[in-house]
Amino acid sequence: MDAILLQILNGLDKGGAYALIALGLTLVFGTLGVVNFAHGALFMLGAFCAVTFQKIMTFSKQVKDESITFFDAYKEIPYLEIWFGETGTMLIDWVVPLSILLAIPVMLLIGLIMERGLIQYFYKRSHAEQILVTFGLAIVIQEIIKSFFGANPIPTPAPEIVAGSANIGALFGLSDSVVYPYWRLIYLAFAFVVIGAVFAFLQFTTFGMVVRAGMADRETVSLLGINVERRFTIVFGIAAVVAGLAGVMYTPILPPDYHIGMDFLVLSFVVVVVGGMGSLAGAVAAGFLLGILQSFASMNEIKAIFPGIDQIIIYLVAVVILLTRPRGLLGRKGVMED
Amino acid sequence: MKIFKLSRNDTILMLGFAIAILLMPIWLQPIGAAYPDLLQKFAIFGLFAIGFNILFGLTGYLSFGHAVFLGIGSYTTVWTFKLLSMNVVPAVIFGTLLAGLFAVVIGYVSLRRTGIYFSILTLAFAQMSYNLAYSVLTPITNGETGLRVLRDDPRVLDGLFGVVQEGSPVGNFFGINMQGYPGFYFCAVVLIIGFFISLRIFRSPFGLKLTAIKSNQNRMRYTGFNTRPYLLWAFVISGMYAGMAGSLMAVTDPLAGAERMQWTASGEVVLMTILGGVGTLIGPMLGALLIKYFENIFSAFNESALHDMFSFLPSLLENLMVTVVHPFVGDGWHLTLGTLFMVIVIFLPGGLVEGVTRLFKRRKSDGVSAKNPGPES
Amino acid sequence: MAENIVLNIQNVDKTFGGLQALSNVNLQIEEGKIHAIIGPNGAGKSTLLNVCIGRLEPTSGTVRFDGEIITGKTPYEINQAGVARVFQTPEIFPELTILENVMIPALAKRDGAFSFNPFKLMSDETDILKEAEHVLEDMGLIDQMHDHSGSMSRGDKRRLELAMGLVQRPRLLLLDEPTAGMSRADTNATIETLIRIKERGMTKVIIEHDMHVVFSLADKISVLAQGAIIAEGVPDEIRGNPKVQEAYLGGAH
Amino acid sequence: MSIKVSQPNGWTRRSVLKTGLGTAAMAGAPMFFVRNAHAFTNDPSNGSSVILGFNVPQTGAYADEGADELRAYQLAVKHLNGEGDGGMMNTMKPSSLKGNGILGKKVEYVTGDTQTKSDAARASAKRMIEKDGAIMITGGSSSGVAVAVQSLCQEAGVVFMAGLTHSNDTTGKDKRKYGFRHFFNAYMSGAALGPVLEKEFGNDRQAYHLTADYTWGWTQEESIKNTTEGLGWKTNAAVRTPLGAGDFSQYITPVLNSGADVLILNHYGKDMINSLTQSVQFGLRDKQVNDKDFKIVVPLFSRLMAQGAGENIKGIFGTTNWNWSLTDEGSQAFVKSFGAEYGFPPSQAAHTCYVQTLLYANAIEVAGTFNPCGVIEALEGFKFDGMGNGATEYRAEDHQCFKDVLVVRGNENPSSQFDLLEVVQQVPRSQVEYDAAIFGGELGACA
Repeated sequence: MDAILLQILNGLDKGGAYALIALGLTLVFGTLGVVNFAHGALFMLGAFCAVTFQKIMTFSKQVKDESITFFDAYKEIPYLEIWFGETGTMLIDWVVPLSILLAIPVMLLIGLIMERGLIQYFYKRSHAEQILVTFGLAIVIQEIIKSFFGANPIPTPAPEIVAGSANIGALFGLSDSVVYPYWRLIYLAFAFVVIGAVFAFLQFTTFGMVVRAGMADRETVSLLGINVERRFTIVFGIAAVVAGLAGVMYTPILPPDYHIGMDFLVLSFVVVVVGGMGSLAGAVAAGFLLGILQSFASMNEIKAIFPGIDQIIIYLVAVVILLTRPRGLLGRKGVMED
Repeated sequence: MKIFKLSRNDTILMLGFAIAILLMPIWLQPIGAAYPDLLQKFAIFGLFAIGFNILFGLTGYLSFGHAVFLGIGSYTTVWTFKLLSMNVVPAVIFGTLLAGLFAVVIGYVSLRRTGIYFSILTLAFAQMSYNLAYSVLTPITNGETGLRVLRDDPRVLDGLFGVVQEGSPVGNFFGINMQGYPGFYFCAVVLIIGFFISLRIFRSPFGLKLTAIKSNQNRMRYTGFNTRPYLLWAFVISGMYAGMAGSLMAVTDPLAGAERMQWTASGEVVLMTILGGVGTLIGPMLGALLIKYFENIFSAFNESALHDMFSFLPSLLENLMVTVVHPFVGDGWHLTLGTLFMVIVIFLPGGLVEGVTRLFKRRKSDGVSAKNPGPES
Repeated sequence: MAENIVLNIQNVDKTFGGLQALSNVNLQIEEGKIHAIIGPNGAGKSTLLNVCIGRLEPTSGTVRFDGEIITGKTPYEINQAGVARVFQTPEIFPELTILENVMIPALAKRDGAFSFNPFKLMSDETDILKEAEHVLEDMGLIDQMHDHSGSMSRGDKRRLELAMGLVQRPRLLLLDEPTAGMSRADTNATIETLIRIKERGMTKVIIEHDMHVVFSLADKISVLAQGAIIAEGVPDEIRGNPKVQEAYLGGAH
Repeated sequence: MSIKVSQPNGWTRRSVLKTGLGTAAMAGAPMFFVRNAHAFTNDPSNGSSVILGFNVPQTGAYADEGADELRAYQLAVKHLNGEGDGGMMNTMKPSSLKGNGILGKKVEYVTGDTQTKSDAARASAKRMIEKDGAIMITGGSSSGVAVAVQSLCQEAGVVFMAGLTHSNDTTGKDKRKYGFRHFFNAYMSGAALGPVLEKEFGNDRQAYHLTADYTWGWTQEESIKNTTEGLGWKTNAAVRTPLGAGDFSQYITPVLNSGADVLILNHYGKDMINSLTQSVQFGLRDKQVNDKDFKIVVPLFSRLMAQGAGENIKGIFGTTNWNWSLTDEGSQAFVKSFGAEYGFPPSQAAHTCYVQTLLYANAIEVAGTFNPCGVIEALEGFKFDGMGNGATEYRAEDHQCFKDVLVVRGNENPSSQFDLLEVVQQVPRSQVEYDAAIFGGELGACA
């Protein structure tokens, strides 16, 4: 029972991550119709916002380490600690949550630049060309990050206070062994908040209404004299911010490296398509569905019956869903079907 | 013979292609690409891309899992080497056929959907195959290490005909070892045949119908065509090309690894095709040349090689050039590749062939319309 | 009489959700005639055509072509049986040349629903080429036949549509407003073409708004209003039918 | 545009002449490598230089490791050519190296990217052999790649000096006459860890394995299991995890309720960084089970992994081939030389690659010929010291180096950013030795 409860939590947590990554992609891919292979790179850039912020915050005074004689080695003492003492240490400790503040404007800017500088010229080009140009862009972004930060993962821990695990079992009067890391719970809550915010934005604001209308029928909305293009630029910016935030918040769970975006790229496309093209709710639903199924498929009891099922479950589910539902879970007709 | 018939322009194209491929060891010498392994890779990936283009270029169905057939072709070939004979003929035939068989199954299922849904289905099949081959199917695939030919494999046919293998077993074509240059020429001949078949398909009513399906599949149905079998045939043919390419990889180097089926490998052939020009005849070959060249040559530059290269310059300039070029070569070769993708697609819409054709046409604005029915070369 | 009925629509109903698009439609199309279906917007004309070509399945009732039930068959089976359709909004192959656009349906006629012939050459298909050129000649498109069809004018696209239908020489050709969007001159030319090929014995069903076209072509006219046939007869009968006038002109007159 | 000035020589040239336009009557003759007693692949005797091929991952997850290997190789080349301070050339005993290249010929090198993929690694190695005329290939940072390249080198008649490869298979069932491994292996990790685990954790333990689901993971799991079960530990479960799973939570939560009190992570690289980080997040490092402190063991450590895992590495036990903090003469000379060149200490991957290069060069000097058969003979059974791991022997039966193994622990109080691992024990070579026959395999012959 505990095991199942924990797997549900794992599933939700994974699902939250998948949904968050897929959300931005489906905004761009499912609705603007741009096959954006650079979406993973946006996720990665978000994660590196946290890394960069950490580097800035821990900018250190170098004190020569006399104990090492083979070469010049330095101990590093962050200036923040030198200047502010305890407060400085705390600020460094809180670097991941704080870097959200940095990530929002930075990612928005990156999104806008990307759309205005490149993507806008590709709305009318073939999907094949969109793939090539965004894939090229993704590689270039990756390589730039690699040249600055190396290829090795960089530890970006959560604040000390939430680094451990919450004893949920005790909280709900269940067994003591139901513990779950605070940060993963925070991530889940964060995912819900961001997803909710994006939905609310599209549902309840005039801007969102126009965007939704534009997604459904771009031509008509343009004929109404509304500048859809400009709104789409902003949608792209929002997608970049969502992807970036997903990246920032994921860093304590997965120490980021330059390749982390590529690792998530295929998965995020699968989630979006299983959810159904052009459907935000579908992408979110598919994210959680795949997350939970993946967690359960990894249980020893299941693996004993189907060896290796955890290796393929995501793709197996994708095949089953796409064969039983022609447009994924909640896809709209005619979007990216040709 | 009727089966070899081609229009005059196509005959020139075909001859030009064959000569260019066969003479690669000569004209690639100045750019440092004329060594057997890379030449083999050019031919093999050219074949892969040309086959992929029959599906993607003609029907517009973008498969994101074609590497699975590459893998199946390789594994089957190595198994044929192990069980039957080191002769490459049965190995290539089996590899191609089994890939075709898998293509029938995967194609039949995936073609029930169109557009991105189709792409994700093919991707899913390939990723499942890759993941399983890497882990639980290790008894068949030898997992991470890759399936290899061993000296004490049974090789029933070789035993029957008394062929004795000395040293490490190497694929042979009736006694000619398929490594080094003979291996390249074998691949080159297969490639040229593959190109010829592709050319004929492009020029056939079958090809025209496939193009029409790409253009407007619904209309094809109301025009009286059952489009599904057409698509399936295109899928299977291109799957067999991939299987054959996989076979050739194992022929020239008797090892089959699971990575060959990973999505990055499927993505590579997509990129090759788009880079060269989707739906053009020689575009995919050019794309394959370009990507493989960058992968093998640009990654090999290191700082000392760069200094050698620029040593004719004054030392200040030499150092400057090395500093400028260095990020793009060696461990930075991906950067060059990414930049190349972007530059080509931005400045040459439609890929290399189409982009250059357009530029050419714009210059002499009185473009003569194609006399040949069927897509342009 | 029964033996020369090509298309026999019997008791066809079609509902979309709660909306009754066709109610108990009965229609017999005679061999070799031009049969026009007219009616106000939303009367169900296009729905009826879509039922005939297999795009839609009727809620109840049957459609027989040449005595055989074709309801439930796939669009390509119906086409191969001998029913071709000319679409109202041009449904061409925009990436192909005009000539190729016409050769495709000709190939369908000759090769059937599927044939695997990757080693034939298009350049050897002289018969198909001749047929296509002949039809293009008829439609006045022969001079530009090597141009890409995607960049044609809308009127030319309509003529290409017609050519694609005609090249198959179907037993029954369904034309959905063949002259919509054409200039007066083009319309007249099209009428002439249709009259000219009438003698070849092809049965046609025409949906048309343009009364000039209808009355210059049709042997027989059926009037559809609110999903039901309200009148049927030769042009002169229909012209004087008060029910038709009411349905068409509504309360305005 | 060409990279290497050297002419393709040896069999490549001959092949061109013989088969250049596909005309030669070649039936019967072994074509790939035209060798006989006096001719061998890429014989440098007639040139002024000898070319080594450094085949390391430059892209992908192990790019940093590859970069460090490359630094070590470049340093080794410098030292061999008599530049720099000579590094371990001064401490190696016995040494026939003279600091004037190899057999008086200047050492040059070519580089390539393995991408940590067998296909790419073999393609790169082939380029070095076919085009650049490399006489030896070395490098790599995964066992799959090492095994793939090693068998290629066997076919090509070129010596392969393995870089970082830890699987038992490399010198076990996939060993080759032309392949040599200085790095230790999973079996030795297990054997070295055993006594330390017993001393630290006792005999009554339950181990839970998370194992990367591919050949290296399996061999390590098996080796560690054998050791721990020999100590009287029970194996609670051994769960396979997909390579590159990223998030391991679904494999970690079952550990919480399993009753196990030791978690063994048979992961390497990114997988290890992620699984360790996440295990610690799930509170496993601070947990109490069966009235004992829960423990995590990572059998194979590297400094780069420790860097990636950050704080989470503290107190975690594992093994490494070598660590820069060793104080023997050889290690000090190498660290000093490397540190002076690059500003930071070398990793264990750098160490093994540096040593391999020197050993190869030395073997040529001993043999007095570039002929691989002679070189192999000189390497087989070669005993040496002063290279950082104490007295070492290249065992002739399987081409595996036998030397001391380091059991390390994540440093609780690192004094610098490089001081991540603390050496708990230098397990003597005698304790990790095994019979070469247990892993099977066949070296084959030198043709």
